[in-house]
Amino acid sequence: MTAPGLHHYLVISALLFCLGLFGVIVRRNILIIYMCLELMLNAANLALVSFSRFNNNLDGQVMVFFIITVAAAEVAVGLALIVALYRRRQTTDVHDLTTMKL
Amino acid sequence: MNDALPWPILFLPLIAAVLITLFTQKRNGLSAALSVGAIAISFVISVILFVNAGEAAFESKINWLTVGALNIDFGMRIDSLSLLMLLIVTGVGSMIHIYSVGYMHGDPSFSRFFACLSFFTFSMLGVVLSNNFFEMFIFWELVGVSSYMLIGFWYQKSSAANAAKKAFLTNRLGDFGFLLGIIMLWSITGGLGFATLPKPGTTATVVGLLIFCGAVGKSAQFPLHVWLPDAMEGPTPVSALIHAATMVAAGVFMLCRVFDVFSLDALTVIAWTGGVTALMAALIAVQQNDIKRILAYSTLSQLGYMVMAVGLGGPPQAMFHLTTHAFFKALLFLAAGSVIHGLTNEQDIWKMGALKKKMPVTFWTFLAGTLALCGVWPLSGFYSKDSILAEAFKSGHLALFGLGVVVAILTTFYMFRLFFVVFLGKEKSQAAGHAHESPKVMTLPLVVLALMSCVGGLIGIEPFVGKQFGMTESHETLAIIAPFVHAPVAAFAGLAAVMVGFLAAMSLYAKAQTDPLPAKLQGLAILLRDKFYFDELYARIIALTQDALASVADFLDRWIIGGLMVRGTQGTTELVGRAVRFVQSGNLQFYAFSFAAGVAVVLYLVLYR
Amino acid sequence: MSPLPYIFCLPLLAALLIVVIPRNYKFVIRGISLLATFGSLVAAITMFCQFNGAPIMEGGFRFVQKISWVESLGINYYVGVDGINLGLILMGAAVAFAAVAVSNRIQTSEKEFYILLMVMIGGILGAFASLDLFCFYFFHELALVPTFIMIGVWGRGENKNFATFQITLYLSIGALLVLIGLIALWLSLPEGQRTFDIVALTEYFKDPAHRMGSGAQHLIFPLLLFGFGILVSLWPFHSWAPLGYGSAPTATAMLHAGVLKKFGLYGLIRIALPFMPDEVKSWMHILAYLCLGNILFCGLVAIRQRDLNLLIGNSSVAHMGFAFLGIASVSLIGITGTIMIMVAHGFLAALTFALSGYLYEQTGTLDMEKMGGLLRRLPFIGTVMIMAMLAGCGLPGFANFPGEAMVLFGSWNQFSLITVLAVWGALVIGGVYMLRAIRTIWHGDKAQPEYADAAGLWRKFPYALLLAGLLVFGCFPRLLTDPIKSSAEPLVRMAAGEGAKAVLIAPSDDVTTIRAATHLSK
Amino acid sequence: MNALDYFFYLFAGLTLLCGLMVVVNPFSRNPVTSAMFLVLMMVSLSGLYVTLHAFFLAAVQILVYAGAVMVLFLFVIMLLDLKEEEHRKIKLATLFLGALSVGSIAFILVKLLGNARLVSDAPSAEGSTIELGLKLFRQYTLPFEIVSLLLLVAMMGAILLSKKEIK
Repeated sequence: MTAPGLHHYLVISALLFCLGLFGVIVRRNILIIYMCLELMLNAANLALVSFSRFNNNLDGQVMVFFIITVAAAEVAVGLALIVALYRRRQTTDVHDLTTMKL
Repeated sequence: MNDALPWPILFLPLIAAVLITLFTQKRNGLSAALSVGAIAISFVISVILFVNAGEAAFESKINWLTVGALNIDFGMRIDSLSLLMLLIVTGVGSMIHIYSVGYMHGDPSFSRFFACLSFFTFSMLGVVLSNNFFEMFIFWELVGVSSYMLIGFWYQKSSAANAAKKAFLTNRLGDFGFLLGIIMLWSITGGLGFATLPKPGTTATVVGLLIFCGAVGKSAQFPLHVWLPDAMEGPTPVSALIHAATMVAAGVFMLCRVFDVFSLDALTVIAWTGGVTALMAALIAVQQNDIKRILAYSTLSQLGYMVMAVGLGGPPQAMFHLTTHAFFKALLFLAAGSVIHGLTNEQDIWKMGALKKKMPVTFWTFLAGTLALCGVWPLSGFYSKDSILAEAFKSGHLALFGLGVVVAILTTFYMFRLFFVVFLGKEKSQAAGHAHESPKVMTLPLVVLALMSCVGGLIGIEPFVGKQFGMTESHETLAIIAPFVHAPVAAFAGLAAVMVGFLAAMSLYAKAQTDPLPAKLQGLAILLRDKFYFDELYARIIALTQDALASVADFLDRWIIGGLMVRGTQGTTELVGRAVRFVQSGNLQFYAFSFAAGVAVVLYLVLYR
Repeated sequence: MSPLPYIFCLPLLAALLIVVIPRNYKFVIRGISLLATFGSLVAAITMFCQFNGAPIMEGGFRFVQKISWVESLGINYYVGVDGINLGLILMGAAVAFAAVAVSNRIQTSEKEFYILLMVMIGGILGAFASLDLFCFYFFHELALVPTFIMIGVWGRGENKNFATFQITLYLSIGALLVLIGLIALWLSLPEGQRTFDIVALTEYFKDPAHRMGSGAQHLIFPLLLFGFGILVSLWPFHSWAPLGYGSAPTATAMLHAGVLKKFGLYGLIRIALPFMPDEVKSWMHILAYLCLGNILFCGLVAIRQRDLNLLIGNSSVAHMGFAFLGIASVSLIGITGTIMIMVAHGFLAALTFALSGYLYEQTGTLDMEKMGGLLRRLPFIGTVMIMAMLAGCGLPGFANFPGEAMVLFGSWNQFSLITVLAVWGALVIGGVYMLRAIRTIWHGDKAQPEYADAAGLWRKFPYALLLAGLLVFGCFPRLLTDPIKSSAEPLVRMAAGEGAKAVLIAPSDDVTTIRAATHLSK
Repeated sequence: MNALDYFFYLFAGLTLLCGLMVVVNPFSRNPVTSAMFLVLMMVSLSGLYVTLHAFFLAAVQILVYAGAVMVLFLFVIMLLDLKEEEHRKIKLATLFLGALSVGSIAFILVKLLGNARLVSDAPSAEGSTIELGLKLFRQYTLPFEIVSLLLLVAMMGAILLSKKEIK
């Protein structure tokens, strides 16, 4: 097993990203979909950090830092939406939530 | 002074027609006076012109339309040919105008009749006086329209309306050929006058034949003859004026006017068309029972004679026969009219009989007309028909000569059949019983026309017209016996034909109460009575071509263009709209999937191709 | 002040005036519109009479007025008259007056109707008078839009909506193509000469050095040809015409079929033909075959029609076929014939639609089978309609005949077979459906209830006016052909390109050309 | 291959496994289990950051992500007290199509990134807190302020959205 180079990390992040995407497409519970979104976000973070590590500047890591804060904000608003949605429709199954009008 | 004269001749009837339609619709007397006055003055002026007509033919014209190389004049051309035709049209026309004052008395649209009559006279004079092809075509169509209005005068009668439509459309067919001929002539020679001659060759023959089409349409020659018998739906003076004396003669006049346009083989075609029409019409006339239809078919056959004469290279003979024919045929029609008038609109000859005593004037004038038509020796018909037969014999067309003689026999046969059944024998219905003689205003023209048809052969019409066509031989011998001296064969053949016809008619019809002929030759008689089924044939041809084509076009228009292209585009856009709507289904997973699929495709395209 | 601006400004001013008047003064509204159109008619007649005397400005135009509007783009209000649009404007004014006089039967919301009518009339007359491409197009749109609204709101018949939808779609596409063509034309000019002024353009394109690039020509000409073709119901794009006129109110049908449709032909003659000569040569054969479709196809369809308006609509499309044949022949005689037909057909279509409107109003139906033997009940309308229908099938004495004759004479050398079929279409097919219509409507012995004939001089005047137009130009065609000839000659010479000599004179090649030429020079 | 390298493979494997568990949860349909696996995934990810010498980020990852975000998730799941989802049949079509498209993306990315070679192969950036802080407050001060504003907006949004339902 060779020392982990940049491409190893990138492959891992690609796989993680595809896992997240697969989750979003297949799963039916909106919360799970939301988690998979987080998964995809973290995949992106991993790629950024590995690039900053191998290209020898820290911008990548600052970028990740910002991404994390944005992700946090996003989760907050997202979950609030899901709660409101659940309170109105009493379901979290994606197939029931097909009309824009609540 | 001379060249200003023809203009009033032409425009007086038009002014009369316009005045009647616009102002004097209500006052019958005034409109009759206007119309008769107009044609009478024209007749007087044409007599003046005839009297001091010098040798030179003169023209006066104004420019009607000139664009690029197309310049069309509107002019008058006076020469012996048009002078003769002027005299016929205005002379016989006046007789008929006077006659119809009596005949149409009491008709609700009396003044409209006279307006149409004057308009017809205007267009007929236009044809006679025009000096170039295009102007002649204009008046050709106007004559067609006026005959349409006159035939369809009693438009309430659906049969009259159909007959009018049929007449006009058949004339239009003829005009189609005529206009094409004019366009071709113009494109070859660049000019439209009668003097412009195309270089001899196949195109010249084609042009000649196309122009002949016009005459075929107007003079009801063989293929386009179906409209003339139906044109009898119009009032009798109309039949007399249009379908005996003037309009149908326009075709023959036109052939004579443009005679040098025709190449030799065009002339043979013309001769044979004339011959075939003459024979066919005479055959049909034998089995007709309506008095006016018999006269109509006899006109057809006489016209065939004239066209044959032109085809044989003899415009003077044709014009001579045309003149004499105008007199006695107008006479016959008017006499028939007075018979119908007397028997209160009865037209079937088998319901008449023994009118000799009740209508003496009509009887004698009718007899004179019949004798003239059959070609009995001293009367005008003999001289004109004989000159045609002599021309045929002299120029070696023996087949046509034989055909002419056969037609002469048939003519005498059906005319005397008519004469015996109508005037002699016993009354065949009570209407015939209390028939009464027509009033003076109707019988006077009969007498005048009877005189003209007796003396017409001797007043030298042929030489008068002949000098324009290079006829030079002078007549030393007395005019009355000239034919026997010059062309004895033709003269005696003619007389023999008359005798044969007369004997056959007398034996069959002198005492006949019903028509014996169908018993003798069943199949042929029915064929003749139904006019060789031309009408049904044409109806089917039209149904086949015109209506079928029209319905195909309508189908195409309605479905292909209307449906396919318009509704098609509308339909496809709607379809596309519905398809796109399906994508916006609101299903989250579907969106995610399409997103992923999109990314996959883009990545593949960008990275691997 | 030359009479020209009065002709199209009066109706527009009337439209503005009517806006102010309250709705229930029906009589005042109608009075104003009658007055305005009568004024423009008088102005048109005076202009027609003074035409020969008037001073000739550059480009052979008279009564010229030029006020610059948008310098940067080269757009200016530029109006003028020459032989070609003289007859059209006179006919337009006459038809407009007759249309207003005839539309006294509109009961619902007259105010809007008359405003739209006035705008339409102003637009039509302005379009024919303007010598600036931009105004030319602007006035045409000004006239086109009210047509759609009028057919949509005041139309009649059961498929009115479909007809409105179709006519709007077709004409907007046509107008769009023309717009693209015009802009492409404007862009194809070199930087310095960019202008919308037609006179300057003709001057510019006159000398061969400025010949437009074949690439540009290759693109612009089809656009203009098919754009104008759609506006004038060229054969494959004609299905909007009969349907649209069938369900249009009388006034709109008269104005559109009679006058607005001629805009396309006028545009072709004025703009498309002279500016792109080499394109003309390659497209004219196609146009000839298409107009053959017009004449024969629509003629045959007309034979099968039962509805009177559809019959008239189809026959007017057939007449347009002749106009196109004249253009396709690209000869002086052909094009003069086309312009003559445009004027004659204007009077004819207006007259026939006015009469069919009257018939519809009296009998309540346009189905010819239900009518019959009407001549007894409606003698005046009957005689005028019979004369109009006979004029329709090309009877001499009416203006259509000289027009069609010139087109046939002009197009014989180019397309002899097509001319033969065109003559067949004109004389026989035209005769058949017109006479069949006369036979079923007027003659015959069907009992008909009591209908009120057009009594009184005032009621008869519009019909008499249009019939007079037909008869005057029918008997004295030189009134029209001389002005047309003198101003069409330069355009045809440009359109015909190199072979100007032979084409212009039109008869066949050999000796006749020289002899004919001497005719011309004499 | 020194000891650190083994840690990479360990953490990478762990991350992928937990990620898979979040998505395809064989144990139970209850979202809580997926949330738990997500937390595990976060932790293993921060381990990966450590192998990349991004120590500050590793800490932040655990603190913010695993700590705050996942807690929020669990909080919401508990709030909605989701019962076991009734077992709806898995629509094979979506499963297959999803797998197909994601598989093709994964295949392309892995094939591509697999042979991505860096020019200079010397990994050298040290992600200690000091450098990161210096960079953050020197070069990226403006984005830093904007992010704080973003958080404020997020908070207000969340409050407004989850207020009692206004009829």
